[in-house]
Amino acid sequence: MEKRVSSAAVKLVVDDVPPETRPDHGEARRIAEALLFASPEPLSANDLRSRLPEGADVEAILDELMADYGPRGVNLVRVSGRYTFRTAGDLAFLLARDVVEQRKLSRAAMETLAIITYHQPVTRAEIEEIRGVATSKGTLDTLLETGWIRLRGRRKVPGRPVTYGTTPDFLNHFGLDLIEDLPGLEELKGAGFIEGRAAAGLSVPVPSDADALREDEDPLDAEDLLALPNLEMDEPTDDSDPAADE
Amino acid sequence: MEKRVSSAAVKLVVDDVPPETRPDHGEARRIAEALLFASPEPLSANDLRSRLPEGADVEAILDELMADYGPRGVNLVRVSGRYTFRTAGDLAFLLARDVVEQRKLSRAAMETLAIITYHQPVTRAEIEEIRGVATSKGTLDTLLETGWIRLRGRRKVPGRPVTYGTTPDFLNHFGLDLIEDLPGLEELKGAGFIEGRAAAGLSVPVPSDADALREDEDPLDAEDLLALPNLEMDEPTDDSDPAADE
Amino acid sequence: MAEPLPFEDVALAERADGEPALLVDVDGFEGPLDLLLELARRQKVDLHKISILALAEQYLTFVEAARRLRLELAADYLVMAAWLAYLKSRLLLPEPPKGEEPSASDLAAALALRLKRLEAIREAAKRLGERAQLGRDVFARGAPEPVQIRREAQYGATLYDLLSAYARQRQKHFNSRVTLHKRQVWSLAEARDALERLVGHLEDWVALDGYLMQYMVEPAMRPTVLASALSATLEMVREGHLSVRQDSPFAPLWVRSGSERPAPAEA
Repeated sequence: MEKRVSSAAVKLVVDDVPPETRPDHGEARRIAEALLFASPEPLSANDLRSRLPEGADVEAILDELMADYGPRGVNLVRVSGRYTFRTAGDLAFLLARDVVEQRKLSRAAMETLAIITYHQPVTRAEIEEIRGVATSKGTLDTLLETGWIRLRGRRKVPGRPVTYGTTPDFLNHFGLDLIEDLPGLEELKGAGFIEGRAAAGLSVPVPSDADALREDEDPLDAEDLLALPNLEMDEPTDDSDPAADE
Repeated sequence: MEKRVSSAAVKLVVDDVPPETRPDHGEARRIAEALLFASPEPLSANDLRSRLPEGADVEAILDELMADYGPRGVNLVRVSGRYTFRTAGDLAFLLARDVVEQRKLSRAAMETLAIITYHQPVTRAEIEEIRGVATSKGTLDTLLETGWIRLRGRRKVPGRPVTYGTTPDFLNHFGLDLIEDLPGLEELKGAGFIEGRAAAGLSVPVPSDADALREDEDPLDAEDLLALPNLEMDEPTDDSDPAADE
Repeated sequence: MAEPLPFEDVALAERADGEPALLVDVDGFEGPLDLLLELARRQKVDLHKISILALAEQYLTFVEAARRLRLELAADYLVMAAWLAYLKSRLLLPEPPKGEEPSASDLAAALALRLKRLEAIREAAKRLGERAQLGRDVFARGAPEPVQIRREAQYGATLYDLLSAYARQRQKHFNSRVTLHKRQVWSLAEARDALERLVGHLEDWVALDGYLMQYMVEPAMRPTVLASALSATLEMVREGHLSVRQDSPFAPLWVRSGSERPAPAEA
């Protein structure tokens, strides 16, 4: 850190020498390793860049670290566009003892989550159409509680129903870098089950967890943000339907 | 884990083959790495042994991991007989971000500083006599923290109380060339700091911050210099005095 | 999904009638679409080759059986049954010439698509659930080392602060001494009150000092009592309430009520 050099000097170095052989490359790598290990949250390449000596080749460092940790018990992985260390997936069965009893999602909740994931942005009515059954408020509340789904906006149709989508936490939890990495997405798309339904007439890719609203989405109303957990309360869905899930 | 072998068989292996070359050694090492990484607490060698494939040479694995991580940004360290990953000592600066906070001295601290300034060298008891209230240890600690006051010596009287005085930093901060440049009684009166009525009964000493000790001062004891911040701890002043300053 | 539980005792009776043993626990299903999907699975064929007609018949059989058992079926199961009955009749009749309405085979295809879509999303849900999950299969660092914010205090104070603190402190001390002094003052008002009480029952000359003794128990009070009493005396003499005389300089003062003006009266 004492080695701050002027930007101009760095430029010179960057142009002339391959990154691995630059004198401070090893040090920058150690710093990146330490930052990634220490951070409770995944870090973006930019997060790292701002903490590394000026001119450090962050991409090269990350590639090296990923390759280096690849065969180890701890891997450097990319989730939600950020980098973090995780125990190797193949060791799950050995580490399972450490699991603090997690609440298991009901089948209905898991299905609803999958529909939101693959069809986002999606409204409650659309979820219900696919499942053929009313979705209880409890199911959506449970999912909101996990932090994996969020209210995105309101669809520009009569009734202005809320649209749901997934969060970066969802990607973190399921170890996905991008929403496009969802398992089986290609098959579903190929079978024509994904695109077109939600955004009829709009040829936009589904799913999308991009922060930017779609053309057919309005921002949430002010009171949506205040009353988040109870938002669904007054939507015109018959929750008393005995066929409702759970 | 599928490779569970009987304890007897392991014995044989242990005796014959160096641990690093045993077929599952690498795997056990990966598991140990993952366990140490995921554990919220440092793990003992025995903790690890109970989680590793039977016959794994835990000591060898730990030695290897420590050596392997030695030059990295993250080290495997032993704390109180247990093992845990920690950011390399020389990178500890990454884990702290300095925030400089502008703070204002409390009224009590300001008054104490003023008295030290004018009456130096001065003992705590003398400060209290002038202020008419007990001076808390915290006030003097705060002032020592500012770097504006210092312990000068010990007064040659029973109890050998510490004498306080100002530092060159004090002069810098307050834009004074010499401590003698501080305004005297007449100037204080002229500037309206002291009312004429009160000035009649007051005498303002001429301060001196000379390094040389006065005739009535002894040098500080050796332990004074070691235990600087807590020096005041055992001085016989009643800090619980309800009249003590805030 | 809960395994479909055959109503065993009933199933025997049903079988006697030669009907398919497809009695299932309605509670295990999440709506008519779910039931249809399960029935389709039982055809043990690819969903693409599913016979919607056969499926419709099985569904209707199920609903019929449930009705016979007086099971209360939710409305949407019955709506689906009515629709399937309609579809079945359309499928069995010769196709009418192309009209406005969708053909029976279109309707059947749409239903098949819905089933396939539900099946697909179920598969997706399953695969999602099987993914390595954080905190269940893979783990983040157990003891992260978050960045500590180290606050360094930088004290600011001006010479003005310093000087005013000093002056404030020293004056406070000085003023407190003055206040103490004040308590030792016998005010003119107090002196006058005392003298008026004295004058009230004074018949003859009285030595003022003697009368004032009671106010001078504390030696410190002596100067102020004497001074105030003299001032008050002179004031009362001027007003004509009191007469005063002194036999010689520094001799005791004598007072008497009334406005008599004798010769010597100065102190």
